[in-house]
Amino acid sequence: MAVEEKLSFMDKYVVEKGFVKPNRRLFTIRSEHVRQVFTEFIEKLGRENFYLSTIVGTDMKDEGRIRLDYYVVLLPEEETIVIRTYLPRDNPVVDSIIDLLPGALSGECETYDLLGVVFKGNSFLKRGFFIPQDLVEQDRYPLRKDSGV
Amino acid sequence: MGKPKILDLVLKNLASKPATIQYPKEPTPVEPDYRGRHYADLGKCTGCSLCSIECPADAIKMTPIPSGYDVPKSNPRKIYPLIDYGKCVYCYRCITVCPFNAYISTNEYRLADTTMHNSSELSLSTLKKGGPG
Amino acid sequence: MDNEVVEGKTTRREYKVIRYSPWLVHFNTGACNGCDIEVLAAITPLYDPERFGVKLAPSIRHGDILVVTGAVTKKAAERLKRLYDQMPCPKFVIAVGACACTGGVFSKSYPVLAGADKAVPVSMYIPGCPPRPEAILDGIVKLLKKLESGESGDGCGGKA
Amino acid sequence: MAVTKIIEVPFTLEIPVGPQHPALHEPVLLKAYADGEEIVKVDINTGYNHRGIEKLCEKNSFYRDIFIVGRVCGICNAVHANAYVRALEAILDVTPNNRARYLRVLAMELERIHSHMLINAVMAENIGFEALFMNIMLDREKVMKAKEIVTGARVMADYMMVGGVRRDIDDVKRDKLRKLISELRPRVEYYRKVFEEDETILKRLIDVGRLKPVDVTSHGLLGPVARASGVKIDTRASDRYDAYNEIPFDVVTRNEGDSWARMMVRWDEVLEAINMVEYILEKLPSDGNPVPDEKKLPRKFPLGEAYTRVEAQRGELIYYVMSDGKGMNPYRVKIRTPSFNNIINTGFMYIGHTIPDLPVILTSLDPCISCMERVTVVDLEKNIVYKVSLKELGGGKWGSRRYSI
Repeated sequence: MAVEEKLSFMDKYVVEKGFVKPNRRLFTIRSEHVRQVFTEFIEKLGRENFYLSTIVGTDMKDEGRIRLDYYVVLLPEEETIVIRTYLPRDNPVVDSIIDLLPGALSGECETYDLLGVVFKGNSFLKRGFFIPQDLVEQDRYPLRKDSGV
Repeated sequence: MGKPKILDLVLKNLASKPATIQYPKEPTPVEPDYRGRHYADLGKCTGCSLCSIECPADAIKMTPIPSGYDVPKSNPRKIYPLIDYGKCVYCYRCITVCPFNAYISTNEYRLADTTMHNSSELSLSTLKKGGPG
Repeated sequence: MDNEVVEGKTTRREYKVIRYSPWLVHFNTGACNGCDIEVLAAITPLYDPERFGVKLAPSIRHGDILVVTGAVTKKAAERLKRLYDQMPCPKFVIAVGACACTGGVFSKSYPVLAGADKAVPVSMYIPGCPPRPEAILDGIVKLLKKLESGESGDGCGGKA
Repeated sequence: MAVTKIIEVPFTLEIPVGPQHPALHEPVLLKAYADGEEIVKVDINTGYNHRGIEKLCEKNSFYRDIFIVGRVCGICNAVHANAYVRALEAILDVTPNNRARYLRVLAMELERIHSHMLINAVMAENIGFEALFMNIMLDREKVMKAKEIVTGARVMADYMMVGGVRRDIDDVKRDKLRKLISELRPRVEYYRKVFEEDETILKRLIDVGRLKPVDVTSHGLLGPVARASGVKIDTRASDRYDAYNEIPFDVVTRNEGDSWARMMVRWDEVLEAINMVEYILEKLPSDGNPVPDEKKLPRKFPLGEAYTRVEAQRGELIYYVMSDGKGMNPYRVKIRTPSFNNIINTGFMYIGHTIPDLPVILTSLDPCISCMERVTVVDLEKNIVYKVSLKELGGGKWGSRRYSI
């Protein structure tokens, strides 16, 4: 079954469509829909037919917001799609999908520690796992453009 | 518990010639184009400092040529790339990006020492010791 | 073991202790494990360091030479100092690879201390990224020769 | 006075498999909480290896990053450089010629052979099989010599460049390579037979760290770890990048899902890689010079972002490069390495096994800590009610309290 029909359930959430080079489908959704999208992924496609591969957080300093991309690979044809959300830059909060997909743990903990995006519901977030202690005390996030690191 | 599979290999090794290269006595076979120590040939170098910009490890600093060497006219600013062998990662980016192909590369890899060296005496050896600079 | 350490010079007595069996302890302080697999390859039969008595020590308490690889990250620096203090007295440090010598490519990164000499006194530097297994052996052999002639760096940090 | 009550106090022993450990060649701290021999919980504590590479890539130019990115991991550096360079080529819309794409696959497959042989040797060393470790490492030197011939350095193959590769191979080198690879094949087949039939290996590896397919996808595990549990994912087969659409190869999968299956998948992949290298050496196209002129490559990059996937030795490696079109530095470089998922999300696999199994499971996941470098995780332990409540005390909410014997 072609990928479009498979992802037809996403259309009610999608704000904008597009592509990331080379030819990865991009769906932009609002940040409060993240949990519903992934629960529908599990219901419609089933746990063995997709896996969450990466969470990329980017600090868009000029637009004053943080961009969060979830890269999901659909399994039988192994095609990568991108689910993109935007969060306000001053307090970026999104609800975690750790209980739905344990695989998201590594991406969320890293994005929290390096960029400061708080994932509500993820109890394993801890500052300074790998950042040296002096950066933690100064409460600076290295991947932010104004962190002056 | 059957015969351990690896027993025949161990016995074969026991009988055969040792596989060790007697390193300090015999030199080990190194490829002629192995990326080893390299230094700037100041005859061709024009001091354009493109290599020190492109070096990923910032190991190349453009230092003035000391007096006492006659510098070719093609090097007006009288500076040459000084490679700090402790910082260099031997990626040969400087050699491929140098517009005048002014680098001499060897496959010398025995650089261990109690202090870190740089390429000053090697590079300056490519210049003739002429009148005052 | 009273060894006459005269202003930090290791005398022959101290060298005798580890001349025939310098045991290595390998610690990776944030390396890309390129140097680690070369240290591992240097221990295999092809280069066979056991001719010089060089062997991986099972624990730090038996180690004589601490082989440090990697650009020392701040978090690993405390462990490096603790390891250096745990080593028995005639101890030496070999910095293997550009990262351990001066931080190499990562010298400007925020969590990196850029170089093992910022955390522990280093006796021998082996440049290269990564140095060949022969270069690592060459470094160990040169250190042993320096010990024999007695003008290597002090092996005890001034205290007996 | 009769004894009325006996309080049985089983401590959970906290065993730090520390940053410095003969079995681990990289700094990771595994705090294992064990009740007797059985592991109750494992803290995987990293951060010793974090070198802040993503921030460093933003501070350096696009071309300097090719060499920084190659030094993320020494064992899989040609693969990192390849994914990054292909991301730059996607942004610039540059495609290398056929010969360069074949040579790139040659460098990556040689690296896959030496990486898989290394992890099988380290597994043999961890279960105490020194003779096998020494012999595998001895034969691995042939691949290192082959890699030195192709790329000029044994480990750090700075071989990828935007628009092609940095060295060409002539016929003299090609014959040397062919001779080395033909010597290597019988040795690999012999070691594969040893791993298949040796009693000690089978006893230590079978049924250790069993993984079900649904665990693999829900935890996002990749590469040989996933393929050993029957999940058929291989970026070479799906993305068909570089010359993988022309070179015949098949994806190796097994269904047992335990540590032994993972090691056998790696041996089969080495044999696949040897076939591919021989195919490349025969059918290397000669359409022009694969080496681009590094003096004329464009300095400024247009606005754009690219997300490239490559099949590293441990699984799917992802590079996301974004350039804002203004400066000479990338705006954002995201590196997600396979070990990042394979190690951090597998805290649950150690539960129920004994302490000696800990290094076996960790090595079967092929840990590349310098790739992983990221985050601490405490695993989701199943609340198995067992003997006295102290057990949950040790494993559960009071887990961080340290018990000294």
